[in-house]
Amino acid sequence: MARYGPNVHDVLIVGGGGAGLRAAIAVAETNPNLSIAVISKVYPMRSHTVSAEGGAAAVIKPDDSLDDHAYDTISGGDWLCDQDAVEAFVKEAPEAMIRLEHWGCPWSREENGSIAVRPFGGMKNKRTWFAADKTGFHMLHSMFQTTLKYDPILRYDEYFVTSLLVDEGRCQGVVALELATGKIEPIAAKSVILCTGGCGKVFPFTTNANIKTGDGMALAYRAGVPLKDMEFVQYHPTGLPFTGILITEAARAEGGRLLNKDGYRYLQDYDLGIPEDKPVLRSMELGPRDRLSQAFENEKEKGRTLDGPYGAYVHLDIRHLGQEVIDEKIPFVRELCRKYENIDPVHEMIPVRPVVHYIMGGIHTDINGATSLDGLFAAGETACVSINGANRLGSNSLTELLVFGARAGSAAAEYASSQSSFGTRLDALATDEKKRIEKTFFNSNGNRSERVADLRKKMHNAMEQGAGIYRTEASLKTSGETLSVLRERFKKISLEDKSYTFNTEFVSAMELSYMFDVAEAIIESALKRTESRGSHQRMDFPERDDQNFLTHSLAYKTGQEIARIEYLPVTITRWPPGERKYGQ
Amino acid sequence: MQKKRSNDPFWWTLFGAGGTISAFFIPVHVLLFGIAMPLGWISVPDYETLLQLAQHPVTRLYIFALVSLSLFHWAHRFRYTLYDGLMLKHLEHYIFIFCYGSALAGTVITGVLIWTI
Amino acid sequence: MSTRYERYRPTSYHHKMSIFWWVKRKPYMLFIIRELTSIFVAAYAIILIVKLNALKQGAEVWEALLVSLSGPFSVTVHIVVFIFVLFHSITWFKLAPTAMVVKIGKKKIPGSIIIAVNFMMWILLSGGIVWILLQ
Amino acid sequence: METTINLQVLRYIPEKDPDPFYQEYEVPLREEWVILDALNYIKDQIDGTLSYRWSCRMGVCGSCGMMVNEKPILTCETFLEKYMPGPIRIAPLNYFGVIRDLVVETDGFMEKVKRVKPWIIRDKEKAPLEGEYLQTPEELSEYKQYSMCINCMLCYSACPVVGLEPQFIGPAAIALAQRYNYDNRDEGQNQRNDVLLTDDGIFECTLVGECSEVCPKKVDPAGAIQRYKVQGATEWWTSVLLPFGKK
Ligand SMILES: Cc1cc2nc3c(=O)[nH]c(=O)nc-3n(C[C@H](O)[C@H](O)[C@H](O)COP(=O)(O)OP(=O)(O)OC[C@H]3O[C@@H](n4cnc5c(N)ncnc54)[C@H](O)[C@@H]3O)c2cc1C
Ligand code: SF4
Ligand code: F3S
Ligand code: FES
Repeated sequence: MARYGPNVHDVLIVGGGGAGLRAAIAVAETNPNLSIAVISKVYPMRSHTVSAEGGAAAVIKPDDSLDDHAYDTISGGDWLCDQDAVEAFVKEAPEAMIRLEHWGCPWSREENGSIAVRPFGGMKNKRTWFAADKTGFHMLHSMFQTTLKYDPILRYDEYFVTSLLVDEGRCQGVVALELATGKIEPIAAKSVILCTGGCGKVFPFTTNANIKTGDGMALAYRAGVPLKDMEFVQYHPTGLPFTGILITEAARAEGGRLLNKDGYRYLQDYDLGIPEDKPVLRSMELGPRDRLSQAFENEKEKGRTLDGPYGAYVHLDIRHLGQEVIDEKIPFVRELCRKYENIDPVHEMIPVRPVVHYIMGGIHTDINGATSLDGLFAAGETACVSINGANRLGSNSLTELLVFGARAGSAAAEYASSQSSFGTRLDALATDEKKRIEKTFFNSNGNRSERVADLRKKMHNAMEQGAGIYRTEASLKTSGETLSVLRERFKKISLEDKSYTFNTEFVSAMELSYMFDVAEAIIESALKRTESRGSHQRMDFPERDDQNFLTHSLAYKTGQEIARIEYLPVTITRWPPGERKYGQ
Repeated sequence: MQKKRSNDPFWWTLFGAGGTISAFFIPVHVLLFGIAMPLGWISVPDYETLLQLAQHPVTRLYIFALVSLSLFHWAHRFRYTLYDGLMLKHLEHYIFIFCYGSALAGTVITGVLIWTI
Repeated sequence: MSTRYERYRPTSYHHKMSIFWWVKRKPYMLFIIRELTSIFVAAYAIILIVKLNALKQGAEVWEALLVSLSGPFSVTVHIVVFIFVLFHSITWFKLAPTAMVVKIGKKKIPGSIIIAVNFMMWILLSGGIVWILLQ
Repeated sequence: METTINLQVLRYIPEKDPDPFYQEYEVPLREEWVILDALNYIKDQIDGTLSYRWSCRMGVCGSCGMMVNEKPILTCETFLEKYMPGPIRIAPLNYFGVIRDLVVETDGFMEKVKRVKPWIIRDKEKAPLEGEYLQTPEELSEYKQYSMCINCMLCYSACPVVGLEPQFIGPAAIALAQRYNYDNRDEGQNQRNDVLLTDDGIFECTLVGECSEVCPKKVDPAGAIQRYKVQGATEWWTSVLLPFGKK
């Protein structure tokens, strides 16, 4: 909107995924007079939300209850969730989902035309809404198409944010690079919402898309905002070897079985219940993701997994479901297996292994998405409002985008309305940033020789070896040291590509620098948490320790190499910590 | 700024009708009258029979529809072939008049012939 | 506060389409041939007009036309026309289901059935014409 | 020695050379590699200056479309082996302006998508608390196929009319319009007709049909357009024959 002239807005949203678009609509609905901008390094419909398959959870059926949803979430999260946030989340989830239905999302239906739901791992009742097995795709496209009808929402497509503009103690916009032209410019706003998604790409083997490099986390972290609970990285138990393509949990929800090399349903050996023919909620294959991935690791130790060119794997068997169910409920699973593994799951078993999937941690926010920096908000996978605790319950994330995207949107709109002016140093800050980029990346003198791909590969190895499903003090320390060495080497980065037009090598280099920050926070937080909880499993501290660690870890960026870790108590309202029981 | 709706639906309807009727009937016509009869594979009906047949109201309607719609089928398709295949979009108006004009002329001639036969 | 410094304003490259674009790929070639069948459809419509005219002029004119139509030139032309209109019919019926969605009850009829029905009708109608003429 | 395959990749770097040229690379031929893996190999190991878009690597984000041996495909789901023994010629998508190497301009396409009003239009909207709109599985199946479009633009690159008539609104956008027209929750068809029954709309399409052939998600835009033509024609005749019946 021309009210301010170009590049000046009321609310600026970084990220055009599910969270970002939902936030944008929320701002437009809160106050239609605000100028809203969405910046995204890819066209919004390319955002990673598009890959989500299985579904989104919200209570809608009469035999379900908000308390059950809250309990499943909290126990799934090994009691590290903030329960006030979870309560708000489960309460607002159904309305958020119905809204999306009104915006045209093609949810799968019951015969009578009402919403159909399916079970998901770790749930007492069926409550996962789905659009076949392309839920994220349909949600993202419905939302993107809906944003097109709001005139106040402007887009900066294929702009890459390189830093936040912080002046007078408030976040007042970003500096961004227009990929097509190489133009680096400030984009000012009275409030900024980071919705930049996760950071799976710090690991080598992940379901995450190429763009999930934790940019927003690093941006906030560099601006002094703490990252919360970064040690909690979720492995999904069923990814395709080599590609890491996800085989959705819905495959197990519909009745898929995990078999080791002897064709044995090994999960029964890991306190996950007894095998039944039909899928049983919160049992066996429908246990939580952390436990299933850990069971795989143990099977591997015992030599009961199969060996392939890309490491150990087990089988996911859905043959008994029959072609009709597969084509109706999980057609994408079949499509992916045929395309990428050249097998037809109607007749063959699917090779799978655990794969890095999601990060529970993220930018520390309150229940409205506000961070500790005035004017800066965050939502979606990049944020941590703490509903996911130590292990996210499958299908809570998509709903989280809606509920907390909307909350952050309204909060940011309100904040923007309360501000009347901009700081005076924004242009100067942007010029500094431009100089920094010029110096770090486009400077050809000196003995620069480090390549992005090399450093990235080394970082991947360090993260996989040091911060995988099972961790020890030694493994984490070694990885931490490798990271320091790599960061040092990064200072000598050299780009072959000196062009200003769509320079993807530069973008990869920036992303790598973001990933170093995120990796550092993960390693440090994991090192300091001397207990095992949810997805964070320490071989040297195998027990959960509520005495000392019923707390969130907060990683702060310091001048030095190593993050400073502080702790914040978990909010408990109605569900005192208990044992996580599955298979009953 | 809203654009005007185009009249193409009208021409397209004629094109479609012509395409269908010609697809069903023209091959057999060509085969019988153009190939089989001249080569003597089958005998040619004599003049009187044919004339009688042609004067039957159903045949009149059939011939009229077949000829006219086939021409409009051509007109529409050929118009776009000239636009796209030969990249003559800049001659749009002439092409338009030439194509549908010819079809219209053919239709009128056929109408007169059929009426007076 | 707009500071749009333009270091370099790149120009995007636009490929010019060749007038022979349709020779590049087989499907395009087939498409152009399909479109050109319309010329042969029209040609036959004109032949029909000529015949009608002859029929109207009387038996003599008609006979004369028949003679000239049985010459090798005319037969060759008709064979060419025949090939093209055949191509027209086949492509036309094959495309029929793209525009039509036919349902029986709640089930969509698959396109292949619609095509098959079209082909059957085609044979029946052609047979009908043959029958009328050979009466 | 590992077997390799030859890739001829179109390069365009406007600052350097006003004309595009083909550059050759030799990459390992691995059974499990798709074309995109080969490009990533080039980018990481041979030539860091090559630019192209990609993200999901699972055929759903729609960013990695390119012309491979003259045919538009998604490079993340097409195996190298298919092109044995090579060479493989890789170029940016046809009929879009090339920004750099394999990266094309997308703005025009995005504008067309917006122009067909791809959102639910209703006279009266229901409040969320009143619950969901009902939609039976059959009603869903009416438009489901058209909702599968990933905006990969392959169909635009396959359609010569798009090349000849840059104004033509194009296959995916029309399929998207149909996706909403056939949704029983929507009442906006008349507004979309205003956009699509014009000169840039559906009647530009001469049913080349390649759009549907190359579509990786079987959206069948050609079918969507044909069905729209039938609707358009019906609409036209009703408005002529029943001039007063139209609202
Ligand atoms: C394969 C897969 C399947 C999944 N399935 C499910 C499921 O079934 N159910 C469920 O609940 N969850 C699922 N998830 C998790 C869920 O999809 C994600 O957590 C969620 O989509 C994240 O959405 P987002 O809006 O936070 O971020 P994203 O959708 O990742 O969007 C991030 C946005 O930020 C932009 N951006 C990032 N960095 C920058 C920068 N520097 N400058 C400018 N823009 C930037 C990007 O362009 C993008 O638009 C799945 C995840 C994966 C990987
Ligand atoms: S219709 Fe098919 S080819 Fe065209 S953009 Fe959509 S998915 Fe791609
Ligand atoms: S290729 Fe083009 S001409 Fe029509 S059928 Fe498809 S849009
Ligand atoms: S990379 Fe997403 S579609 Fe190919």
